[in-house]
Amino acid sequence: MLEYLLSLLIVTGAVFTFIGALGLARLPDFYTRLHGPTKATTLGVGSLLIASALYFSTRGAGVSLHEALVALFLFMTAPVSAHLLAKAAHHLQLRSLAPLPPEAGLAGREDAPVDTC
Amino acid sequence: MSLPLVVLTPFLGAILAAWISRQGRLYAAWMAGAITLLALAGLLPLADAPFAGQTIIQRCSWIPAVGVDLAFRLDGLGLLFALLILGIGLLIMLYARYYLAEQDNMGRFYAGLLLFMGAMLGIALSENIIQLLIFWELTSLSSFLLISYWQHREDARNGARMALTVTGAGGLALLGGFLLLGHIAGSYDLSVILASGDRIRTHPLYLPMLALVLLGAFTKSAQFPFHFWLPNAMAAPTPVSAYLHSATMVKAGVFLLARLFPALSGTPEWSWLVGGAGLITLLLGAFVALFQHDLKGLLAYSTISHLGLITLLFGIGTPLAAVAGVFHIINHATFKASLFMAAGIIDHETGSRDMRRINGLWRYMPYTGALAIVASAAMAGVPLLNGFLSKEIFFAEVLGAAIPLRFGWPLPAAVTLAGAFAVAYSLRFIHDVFFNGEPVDLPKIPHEPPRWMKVPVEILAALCLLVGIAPALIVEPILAVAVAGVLQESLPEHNLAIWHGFSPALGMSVIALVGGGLIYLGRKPLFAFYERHVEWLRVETLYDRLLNGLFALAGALTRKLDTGSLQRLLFVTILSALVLGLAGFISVPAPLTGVRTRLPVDGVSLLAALGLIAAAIGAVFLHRQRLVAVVLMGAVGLVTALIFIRFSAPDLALTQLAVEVVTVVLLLLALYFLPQHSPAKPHPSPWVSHVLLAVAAGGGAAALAWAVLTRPYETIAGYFLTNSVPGGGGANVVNVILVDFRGYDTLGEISVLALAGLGIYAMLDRLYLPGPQRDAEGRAWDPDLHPALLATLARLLLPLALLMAIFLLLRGHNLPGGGFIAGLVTAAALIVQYLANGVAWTHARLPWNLHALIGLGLLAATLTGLASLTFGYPFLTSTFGHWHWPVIGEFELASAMVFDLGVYLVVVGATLLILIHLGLIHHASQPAAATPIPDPPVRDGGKRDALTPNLASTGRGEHGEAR
Amino acid sequence: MHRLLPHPLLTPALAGIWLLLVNSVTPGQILLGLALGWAIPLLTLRFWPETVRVYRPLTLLRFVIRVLYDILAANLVVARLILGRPERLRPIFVVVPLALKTDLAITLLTNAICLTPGTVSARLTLNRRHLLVHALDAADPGQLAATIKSRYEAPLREVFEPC
Amino acid sequence: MNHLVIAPVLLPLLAGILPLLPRHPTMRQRRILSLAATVAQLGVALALAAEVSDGEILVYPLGHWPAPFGIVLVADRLAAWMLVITALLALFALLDAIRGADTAGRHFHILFQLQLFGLNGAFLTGDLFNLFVFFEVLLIASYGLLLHGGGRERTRAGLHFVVVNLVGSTLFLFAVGTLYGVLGTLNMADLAVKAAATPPENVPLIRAAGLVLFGVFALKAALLPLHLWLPTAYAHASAPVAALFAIMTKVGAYSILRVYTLIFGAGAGSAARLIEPWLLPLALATLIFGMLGAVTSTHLRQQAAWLVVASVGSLLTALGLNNAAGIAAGLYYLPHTTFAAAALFLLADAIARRRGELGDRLDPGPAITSPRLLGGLFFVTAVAVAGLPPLSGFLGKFLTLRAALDHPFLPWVMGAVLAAGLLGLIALARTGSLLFYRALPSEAGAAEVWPTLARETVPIIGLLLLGLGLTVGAGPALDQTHAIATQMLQPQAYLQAVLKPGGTP
Amino acid sequence: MEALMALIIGVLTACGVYLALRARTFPVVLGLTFLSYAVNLFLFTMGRLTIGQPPIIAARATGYADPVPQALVLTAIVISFAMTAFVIVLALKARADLGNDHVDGRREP
Amino acid sequence: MLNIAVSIAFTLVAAAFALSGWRLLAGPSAPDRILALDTLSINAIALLALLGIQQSSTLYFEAALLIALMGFVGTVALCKFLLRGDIIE
Ligand code: NA
Ligand code: NA
Repeated sequence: MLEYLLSLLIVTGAVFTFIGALGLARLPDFYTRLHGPTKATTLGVGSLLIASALYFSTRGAGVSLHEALVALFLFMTAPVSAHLLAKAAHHLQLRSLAPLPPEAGLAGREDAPVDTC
Repeated sequence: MSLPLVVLTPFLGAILAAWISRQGRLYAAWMAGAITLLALAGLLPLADAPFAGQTIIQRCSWIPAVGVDLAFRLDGLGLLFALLILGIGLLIMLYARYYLAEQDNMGRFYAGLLLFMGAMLGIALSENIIQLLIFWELTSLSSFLLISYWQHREDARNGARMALTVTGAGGLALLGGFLLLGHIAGSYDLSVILASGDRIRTHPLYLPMLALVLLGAFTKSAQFPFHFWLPNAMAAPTPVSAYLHSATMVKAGVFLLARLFPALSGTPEWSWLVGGAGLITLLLGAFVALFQHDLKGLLAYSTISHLGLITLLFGIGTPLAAVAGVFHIINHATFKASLFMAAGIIDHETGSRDMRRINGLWRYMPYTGALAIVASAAMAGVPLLNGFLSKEIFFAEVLGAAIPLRFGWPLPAAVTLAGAFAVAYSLRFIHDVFFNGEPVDLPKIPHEPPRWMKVPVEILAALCLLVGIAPALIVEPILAVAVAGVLQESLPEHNLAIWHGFSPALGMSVIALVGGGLIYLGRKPLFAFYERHVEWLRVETLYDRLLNGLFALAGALTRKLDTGSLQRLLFVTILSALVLGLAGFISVPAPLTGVRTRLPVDGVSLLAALGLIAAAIGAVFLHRQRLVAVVLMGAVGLVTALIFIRFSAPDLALTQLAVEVVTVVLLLLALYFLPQHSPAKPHPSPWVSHVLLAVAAGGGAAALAWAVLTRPYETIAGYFLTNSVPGGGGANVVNVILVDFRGYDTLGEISVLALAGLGIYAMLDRLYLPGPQRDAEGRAWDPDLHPALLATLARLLLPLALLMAIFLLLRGHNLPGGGFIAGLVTAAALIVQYLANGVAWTHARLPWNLHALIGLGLLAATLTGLASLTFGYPFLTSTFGHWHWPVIGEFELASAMVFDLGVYLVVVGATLLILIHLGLIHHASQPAAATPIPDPPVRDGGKRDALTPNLASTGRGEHGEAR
Repeated sequence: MHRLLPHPLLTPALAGIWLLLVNSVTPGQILLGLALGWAIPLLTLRFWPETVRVYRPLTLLRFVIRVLYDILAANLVVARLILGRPERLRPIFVVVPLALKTDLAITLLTNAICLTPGTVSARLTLNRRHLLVHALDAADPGQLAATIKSRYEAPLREVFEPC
Repeated sequence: MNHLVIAPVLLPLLAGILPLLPRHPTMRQRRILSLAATVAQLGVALALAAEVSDGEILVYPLGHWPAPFGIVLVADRLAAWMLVITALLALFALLDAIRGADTAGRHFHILFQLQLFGLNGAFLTGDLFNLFVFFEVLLIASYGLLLHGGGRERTRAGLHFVVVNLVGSTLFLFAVGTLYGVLGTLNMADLAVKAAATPPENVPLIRAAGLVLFGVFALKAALLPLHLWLPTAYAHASAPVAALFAIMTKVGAYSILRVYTLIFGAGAGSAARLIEPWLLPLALATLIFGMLGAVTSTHLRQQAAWLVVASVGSLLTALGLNNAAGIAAGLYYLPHTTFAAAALFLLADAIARRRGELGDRLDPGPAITSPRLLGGLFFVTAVAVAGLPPLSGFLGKFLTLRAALDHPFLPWVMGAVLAAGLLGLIALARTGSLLFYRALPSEAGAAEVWPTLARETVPIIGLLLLGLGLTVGAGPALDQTHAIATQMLQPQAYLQAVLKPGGTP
Repeated sequence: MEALMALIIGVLTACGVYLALRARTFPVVLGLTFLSYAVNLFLFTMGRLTIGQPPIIAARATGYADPVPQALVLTAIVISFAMTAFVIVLALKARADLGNDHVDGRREP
Repeated sequence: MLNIAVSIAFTLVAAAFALSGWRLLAGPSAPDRILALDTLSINAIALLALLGIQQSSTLYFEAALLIALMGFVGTVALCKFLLRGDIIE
């Protein structure tokens, strides 16, 4: 039973890792590619780490949860990386399929006073 | 006084003279005279030993291991030379005191003179030939100082350098010769060498040895073709010429011939080489002397000629020839020294040495004239003067030698011709100077010199007469002793008399005298002829060509080799390593592949390997886009870490990962200040050869790795695996090796890291390098200095990373981790702070002084090592123990952990020191850190520029070469 | 109190993380973890001057669970998109006006947006008032912005900025 | 266990660490500390030399781990000899530096002491990889010292020096790695034992590694054609640093002597006498090319640097004869050339500083102040450097040639050595005549204050006096070097001492 | 697997040498980094290749990889890191002092 | 069973590796390459997790943790370089 669960988790993780990379490889522009790795990170590595934790906890040598730490690390850092990458791409004005919002749309509202609470 | 002291006295005197001349310029002269007298007084008491037929040898040990001792020898020959050196030296010093002008530096002159005198005495009185050689070279050095005495004159400088070069070269040859001579004879002591003549003459190395020794002698005694330096040395003050270049130094060469006569002479090689050189020099000197217009030039060439005569005598090699040789050494010293001094007086009084202007001086200085006439008559070989006597024997010996050497008449004819020319130039010296009409616009009206300036000349002229008239009385005793010293045996039957009846030699003398007169009478056409063919006789032009050629060659070779190009340097280095490695490998035949069983390749590894290779090659192809190259390098580093993991090296993987990221950060920091792209065509660089070399190097490395990997081996690893836990108290063997088994390596390693940090800190000190205000595409930088998300995350990340670092540090001894990795994790966490909040913000919050941190780390590691000394164990001996505390439970403490803590501190300190000061360059170079600009309109470069006009200007210059 | 415990939440968190690291729970490790959890915040205080106040812990928990669920769901959606025909994609940019003020809250929001596959927050304006979000495939920009504000921003406001 | 052995390493290390600790010391304190440490090193080195003078070999097992497993320090005659020379040189270089050169940049004394740390460590270690580590220590310290003070030319020279040495270190690692991969050990004595017993199929590998290692040492020693880095680097270092660097090339020479008498010595079976066909010819070529470089130099410092190259040639010629007499001659010549070169560099600086913007360019310039003293010093230094009598350089030349008398290469050796001597004579005569004789009359005849002049010339005079001491005491000195040479050529004692059965713990 | 490792080492060496021979400081630095990767891997493989046997003493370990080369490589990595850092900064200094990033400070043609 | 799952997973992750590697080389833009590198390191973490299970060894945990941390630092530094040039100011 446990073995099935483990196998399932492992394969799922691997599949999503693969799909993430696939997205990176085949999606048309940078912004769309950027979406690939986020799932490689989240569900892919996530389930693999859960599998690992489960595996080692059931090996007798006490519960092993330190995989959670890796996951925590990834969940904290990956979005920031993605955000910065997008920011960089935006700064470099990379070609994008999605129409960028009109100048006024973004820049116009810059100078509005910041209301405090 | 002992011989060493006699030799030492002038050297000490030189120092005294130099020092005392500060008190008053004349003191130097008196001091020098006193010193000479002292040396003389020291020598004379020892003189009766040689007269009693004994040789004094005094030695003190110096380098016994190679048979080189300070050994001094006083026999007849040495005594004669020592007396010449000191006696004539004394006269010269008296003379020079009046000769030198007010502005001349007396101290320097007399110091040099005494230095030379000491060196010369050393030559005369050496028993050990290596020691003799040392003094030999010292005469060259001191004569360099004396010839260049008037340093402001170019001819003086060049003459001095020429003399030093030629005689120095001879000295080097002599070193070679003496080494061989000592090797053959089995000792460097003259007594042994002179006793083993037969062994020397029959030894296979005899000829090379003889050639080298003769090179030394001939250069010193100005024998053809090395004679040219002597006329050029005439730029020296006349007392120097009189002393060095007539009486003493140039005699060192012939002295050497006399000294080694019993050991080297008596072979055809000797006769041909020595006799040949002597004959040519004799003729050449006599001929050229006649045509010199410079008084000293004439004397110089005549000196060359007389030296040739003496050399020829030793070349003839009969005992009686040796007698004549020594005799002529004495005679030449007397008349030539006096002639030089006379020339000096004339120069001194008329202000010129050009015989075309100096005429009819008899009316102005008859007394000097009389002295000069006596001396030059002796030079010409006129009867009743000493020169005549030695020439008589010379002619006789030549006649005697002509038969065994199968010369027939040419040899006597040649020497007679030389004699005739000697008569001719002597005549010229008298007639052209003291008679021959009126002076031609001389600088000053000549008159007799001061009284004491003439005394030395008088003494020498008197000697010429006395010896010439009563040789048996005056010179016989010392000559006998000296010749005994030369031959190392009893004197041959000879008879110094003015009249031997009508002998062929007398006939030759008469012919020479008459012929000389005729030559002088018919000199006009001869001069014309000489003027036309002057060039081919001037060897110094050849010398100049040689020297210039040498300089040109040296320059060309050096420039060819040393282009100052780093690429060249690296190319040569790597190529050499390849050649050496290959040479070593193929020197013994063996298969490349070993017999060890290999691991099968699995898909993942293959893929990763291909990925790494692709990334590496990609980096090479894309290296002009520098950022891309950095990214690819990061990938290579990542895969390398995976390889370490794959092959059971977790610690390596961790280290590799940490190092690689910090390296990337460093590269980016640097890249900001460097062009973003390498120019497409940097310089015409031989990239084909570079590719070939790279491929060869790669092939070599791969082959080597393959050869080793496929071979079985035995290793010391077992010891570490078994002792790690019981001896080192750690399960992670790699870590235990690092902090314990080979902790000393690690101590050096962290010192390197600390030094890198400190060195970089020193390098960046006061380094001004403003960064570009826009990127390579000319785009202004993003105005958002510190993205909010990053800043927030950074706050969270730091505690986490520190926790992780402590974790890695504490467990490193037993599981993957350790001080170095922990340190880099800490550094990385702080780097994130810098990235998120900037250098100023972070630096202000950094609790420690980084230099102190590095220092404390090194200190911790060192003191941990030192602690063991107090228990009598060697440096770096570790200890550990397991403790059991209630609640906390079992835990281990090892001194190695403190060592590791030291490593941790150094790593953190050094890494941050580097990064911070790199970050600060820009800060320092930029007056006001860019203030945040409102979010500019997207997709509109023009407006962006409009927003940042003030930065636009500075941007261009920075990237002039990047675009 | 504040000087001794600058970040009260951080201490237990670090202690817990320590136990995760050493992967064992012994009294000794717990003590060590607490000690570190107390010392490290003090050591790093100057790097994290602001104090964090969580007004509604439960809401935070609910928010976290919601995000995790969204991640799960969105993963499947995006997986289909990636495997499907790329030219069918309808990527868009939307500007989301922000009501959040504190950096931590904004960070959590953007992280949530980035973590859930299909959306990436591309840029935060300097005055922190607008967020530029890129979506992999969305029909209606307005609706996407609305979801973000209601599903993520609102709870975060409750947790960190209740006023 | 004799802790004296570790002292030469620990003294400079601690002296380098202390100034880093909190509450930074003043420059005066730094100087005093540095000077004291250097004097102490000299004392320790002499004591160590006395300890081993009877031929005993002191082995110091670091961490109390026996060889070949732990790292051992080995103090034999050669090591002690090198330590004494280094300490003496360092003392005078430091005396010159504390006149103010040490304030031209940061951390001079730390770099200086840690350079000594690296040097002493390299001389004492008995472990090949540890030798690599200490090479790196002394190299990175030398990078810092070379760049000390900064300046355009210095930076360029530094860049080349650093990069080429990084490549050298890489080669070193390739060689050490191969040796470990084949012989499975790192201790030099153990390597020697294992190398002697290598099965034939592995011989090519250790021969290749051994020769690559030779390439590395040749690079450090500046042996042709790997000498190209030296002239610029030395010519542009600050005076005291250049003086200290006079020992750097000797480290390469030392390593060659150590490794190729011990590991690849006569007893190494099929790996024996590995470098014999390479060393002597290359050394002779280096000698000639170095002198040619000196002849054609346009600057005094550059000429001094080329003379260093030439001296490497002479030194390695002597060692390359590979007989006791030759090695003894080389080891006698080594301190001479080190001190003489150092003196020349210091003197070059003193002269250059007095010639205004002309600096050390070999062109006629204005007469310098205190020409008598400096001219005299130059004359003596030139005599020493050119190997003219009566100074030790001549004796070194004589001893080398004497050792070559029975060598098949005798004609080549004698030809090269004598020709090099002549070239040196020509070069230095030209330089001296240019600098001191062809001086144009200048009004700057201001007499210099005596104390400063003394402090400037004392290090130079001191170094020259050391040379004089080598001349006067040539007998004992040569006996010493002869003892070293015999110890080198009979490595059995070394092997026994290091690998003695039942090692320390 | 051995062949693969040899290949990797060879390629890294070749790339390193080629880049180190470039005329600009930055590629030279990259080249030196690649060279250090190559030599570190080489040194590491001198302990031969072993899979799944890290040299960490454990009860149920079947065998251990040779720890010595690993320790040596660790030292070598640290040293080459220090050296790389130094040469990077030196390249910057050269850029500042020589005005361009040519290794010989030569100006553009 | 588990082994089959693991080997399937290995294949998939390896494929992911290859795809990311291709993007790394193909680019075209710098952010693309950086993203690819970031993905590579995440794949590496997955790989390590699998290795750990396959060899039932916990020794790969620190490596995974470190890759997570260092990968992030690298990505951030590279992005900051693109955005600001001067990455720590
Ligand atoms: Na121990
Ligand atoms: Na020298």
